[in-house]
Amino acid sequence: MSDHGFAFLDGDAKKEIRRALLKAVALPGYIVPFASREMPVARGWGTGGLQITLSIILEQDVLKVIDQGCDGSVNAINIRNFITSVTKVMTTSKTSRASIIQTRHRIPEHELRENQVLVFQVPYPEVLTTVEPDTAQQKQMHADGDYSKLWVLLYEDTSQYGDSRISNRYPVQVNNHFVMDPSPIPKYDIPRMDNCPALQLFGAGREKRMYAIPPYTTVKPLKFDDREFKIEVFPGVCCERCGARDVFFDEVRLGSDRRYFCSDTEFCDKNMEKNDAA
Amino acid sequence: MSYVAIKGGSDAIQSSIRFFQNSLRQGQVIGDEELQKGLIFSCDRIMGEGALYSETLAAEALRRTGGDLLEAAFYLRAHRSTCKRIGEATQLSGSSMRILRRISSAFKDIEGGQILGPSCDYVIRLFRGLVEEDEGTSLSSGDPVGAGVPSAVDSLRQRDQIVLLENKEEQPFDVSRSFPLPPYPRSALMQVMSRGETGAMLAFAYTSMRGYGDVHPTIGDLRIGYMSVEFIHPFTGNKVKVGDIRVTTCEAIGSFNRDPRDGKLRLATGFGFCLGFNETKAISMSILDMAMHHSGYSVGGMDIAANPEIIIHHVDGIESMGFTNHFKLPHYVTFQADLQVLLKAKEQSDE
Amino acid sequence: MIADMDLEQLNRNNFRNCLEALARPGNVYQVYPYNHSVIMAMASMLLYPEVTFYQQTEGDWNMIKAITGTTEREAHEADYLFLDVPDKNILQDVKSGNQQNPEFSATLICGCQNLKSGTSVILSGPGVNGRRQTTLPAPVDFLELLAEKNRHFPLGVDLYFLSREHGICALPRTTQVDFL
Amino acid sequence: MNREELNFFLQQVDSDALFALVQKVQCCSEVQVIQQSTEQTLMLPVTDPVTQGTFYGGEVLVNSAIVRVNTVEGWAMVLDQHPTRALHIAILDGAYAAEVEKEAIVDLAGKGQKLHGQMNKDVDRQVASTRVSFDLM
Repeated sequence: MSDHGFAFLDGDAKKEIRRALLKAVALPGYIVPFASREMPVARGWGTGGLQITLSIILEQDVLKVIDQGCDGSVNAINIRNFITSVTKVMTTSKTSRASIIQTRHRIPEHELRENQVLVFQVPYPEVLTTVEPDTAQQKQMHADGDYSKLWVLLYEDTSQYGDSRISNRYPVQVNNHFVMDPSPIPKYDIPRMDNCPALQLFGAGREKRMYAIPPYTTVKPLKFDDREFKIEVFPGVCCERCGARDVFFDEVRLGSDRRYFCSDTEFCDKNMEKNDAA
Repeated sequence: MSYVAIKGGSDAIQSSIRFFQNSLRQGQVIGDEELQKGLIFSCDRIMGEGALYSETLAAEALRRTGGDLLEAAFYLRAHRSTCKRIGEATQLSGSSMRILRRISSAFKDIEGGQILGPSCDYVIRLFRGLVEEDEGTSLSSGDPVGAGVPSAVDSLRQRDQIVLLENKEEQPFDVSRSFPLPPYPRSALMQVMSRGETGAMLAFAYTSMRGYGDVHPTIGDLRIGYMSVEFIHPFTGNKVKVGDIRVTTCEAIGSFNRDPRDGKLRLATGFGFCLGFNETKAISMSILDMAMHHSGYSVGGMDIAANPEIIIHHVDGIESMGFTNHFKLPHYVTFQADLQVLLKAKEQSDE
Repeated sequence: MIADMDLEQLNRNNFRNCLEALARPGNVYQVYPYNHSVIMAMASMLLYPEVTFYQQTEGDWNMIKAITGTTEREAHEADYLFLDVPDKNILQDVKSGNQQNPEFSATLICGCQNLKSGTSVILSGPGVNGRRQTTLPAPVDFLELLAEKNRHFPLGVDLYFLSREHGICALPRTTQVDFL
Repeated sequence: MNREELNFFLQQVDSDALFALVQKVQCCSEVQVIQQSTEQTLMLPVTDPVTQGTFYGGEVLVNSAIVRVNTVEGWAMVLDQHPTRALHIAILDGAYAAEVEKEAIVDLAGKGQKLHGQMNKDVDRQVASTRVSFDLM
């Protein structure tokens, strides 16, 4: 074991992250700058999520880490190992048992509950980046509630392609005010952010920003009134392993062969258990 | 007076070189093997940016430069000028690589598998041990990987989901024999980038990832491994294997757009290739390729990385280093002229 | 009850409850005292050299300054204000951020006897599942001024009530307070 | 083993063994150096999957030499800066074609092949151990 303190970060580093977290919760969807510390994993590999998790975690927490919905993915394993090595907390793959879930690109299929915290790893915290790269301009646009450039993008895509071309990181409006980037989750997960009983925290280490969605907060995708928000669907597809339908799937291609499996591996495991019991 | 100045200068130069070499003296005892094997990523950067594959020369360059990678790459570039170019090796292609590492971020499982290979991606960067290592983990055996693994992007290609850009060139351009004029042939840009400086490529690619441009790549297929260099035996006319070289390739997948050929929607891809193991560079190159060869998807934006004029002139480290350092040359004359202009202007404006 | 814990352990436990309180307005969580004081415990958890504070309360503030390295400021400049009671005059003065940087705003930590009695209100907004009836340990005029300060979201102040019984409950600026 | 395989596999054996065999060839036959070992470069054309075209990915340093053994030409091209090795392999290439010490040459190249195979096997085992296994089925 190390001679580093509990949860790696020094006390003042945590206080700085905690300050930003409290502001983020009080300002749903607003991106709060913070002094992001260098972590021993590379920038872009989840250092924002990691800093949040390490700043909120307690000895009694039960941790779940997923990447693309999978507990066993190498990056998830690596991050989980690092967190447990500096905290000795219990880990689980069961969504229902976890008190902190750090995730990359997915929200677990299993419905979240109160007293759970979902920590997202975020590559691009600023929703306006694609339409306005300048930070000062972005701040002004948020202050003015001026999301017209996003609407133009949406309009252009809709008129050319019938729908937005944004496949993930779909812009959402939080609490009818700030528009934010939900992190690269699929559109499938967007409605599941809305009015969620769990606290959702977002960390972008490289960009030195964090933001939050408090529990029971409205989260709506940006869309025209006369258009339906279409999530990914997999018509006729069921998981080859557990038989689930209407969830988000991983596609596996081996040559010309295409197969589908639940992207949320724990959800899949649970279905298997149920199948076995039946 | 001028005689003295020249003599003084030449003595000083000699002494300076001697001083430089003396200060690196301890490095001269480091053997080729230690440098080639132990500092493999330094050697690979040098060979890639020097655009010449020679492990012996890379090691020698490292010793001579005290590990200054750009300066070392410069040695290799310069050495190229002394060698006769005998011809071309037979065509290298990614699928013929004997794979050490191959990953795809696009699909969970792919034909040939996700092979992590030797990688520092999951190293916890701490001097003090943190994560407890599993004791005595023996290497589990698996199916061997070898060569002939198709790119993970090929399955999308087979489904006609990838834009195939028109190949407008009969012969690839060679920027080391003549430099192209705009519009720059694709092969010239690709060659300049595979010789490009890792840091410059990374910085330009990063602008595109971060908002100045709109490339949000998915790594379709990234691999490192060995490729065979083959040549034709002059007396039998048959292919002969000359040796194996280390290379890195990357295929990135971007957003979809209308394919200019038939107006159908397909995904854009970009390609990166470099000598040696250098994933950062190959990924950066694939992103720059995509940014330059597929028109932007964003509204507005200042696409630095999508401008071939910017990329072709600014990623070569040997050139940018040389020019940056040239400012150390005397500029007494031009600066004196600057001062004169300043004085004149002051007379006018400070009245 | 956590006995004999080190300060960082105290801080992280208190922070988590503080975060939960802010995320779920109206819910009461527990704060573990430092030197027998919950206000001191909050100060130890929140303060560090890059932030500033104002206080109008009993306690060993020199000790807090020494262990956190934080600077004391006037009420209108301070990031964190520690008060024995909800004070309307101080609330009037505190900063509520600007449109570009709404986080440049004050956070009030107000002491109270308990969290069970006071003004009856209905809370709604982010963190509240629908509407929630509760009591807040502050007079109506204080809460009216708070509503005024928070009228122009995202500008506003965030507030915690800390009871002598070690309870904490929070009112972020997003919470709508209606009087019964 | 055919003649084209000699060039690569003979690069794998140590230089003393190579030299010993070259001396043997020189004892019983006339060896003439047509082109001394010279440093040259080869362009490396790379297939571009985006266009199916080609671009140059750099150059590789080689040494090659041409000799005549009795009346038959021999040639070799080795990777990197190894002039002597290039000359020696060229002599053995010529000797093989001239049927001089052919058996010993094949034998030595076979040793090189074995060494190379062993090295590859070690690497392949390590590579295979890093395959991510998905519990999908």
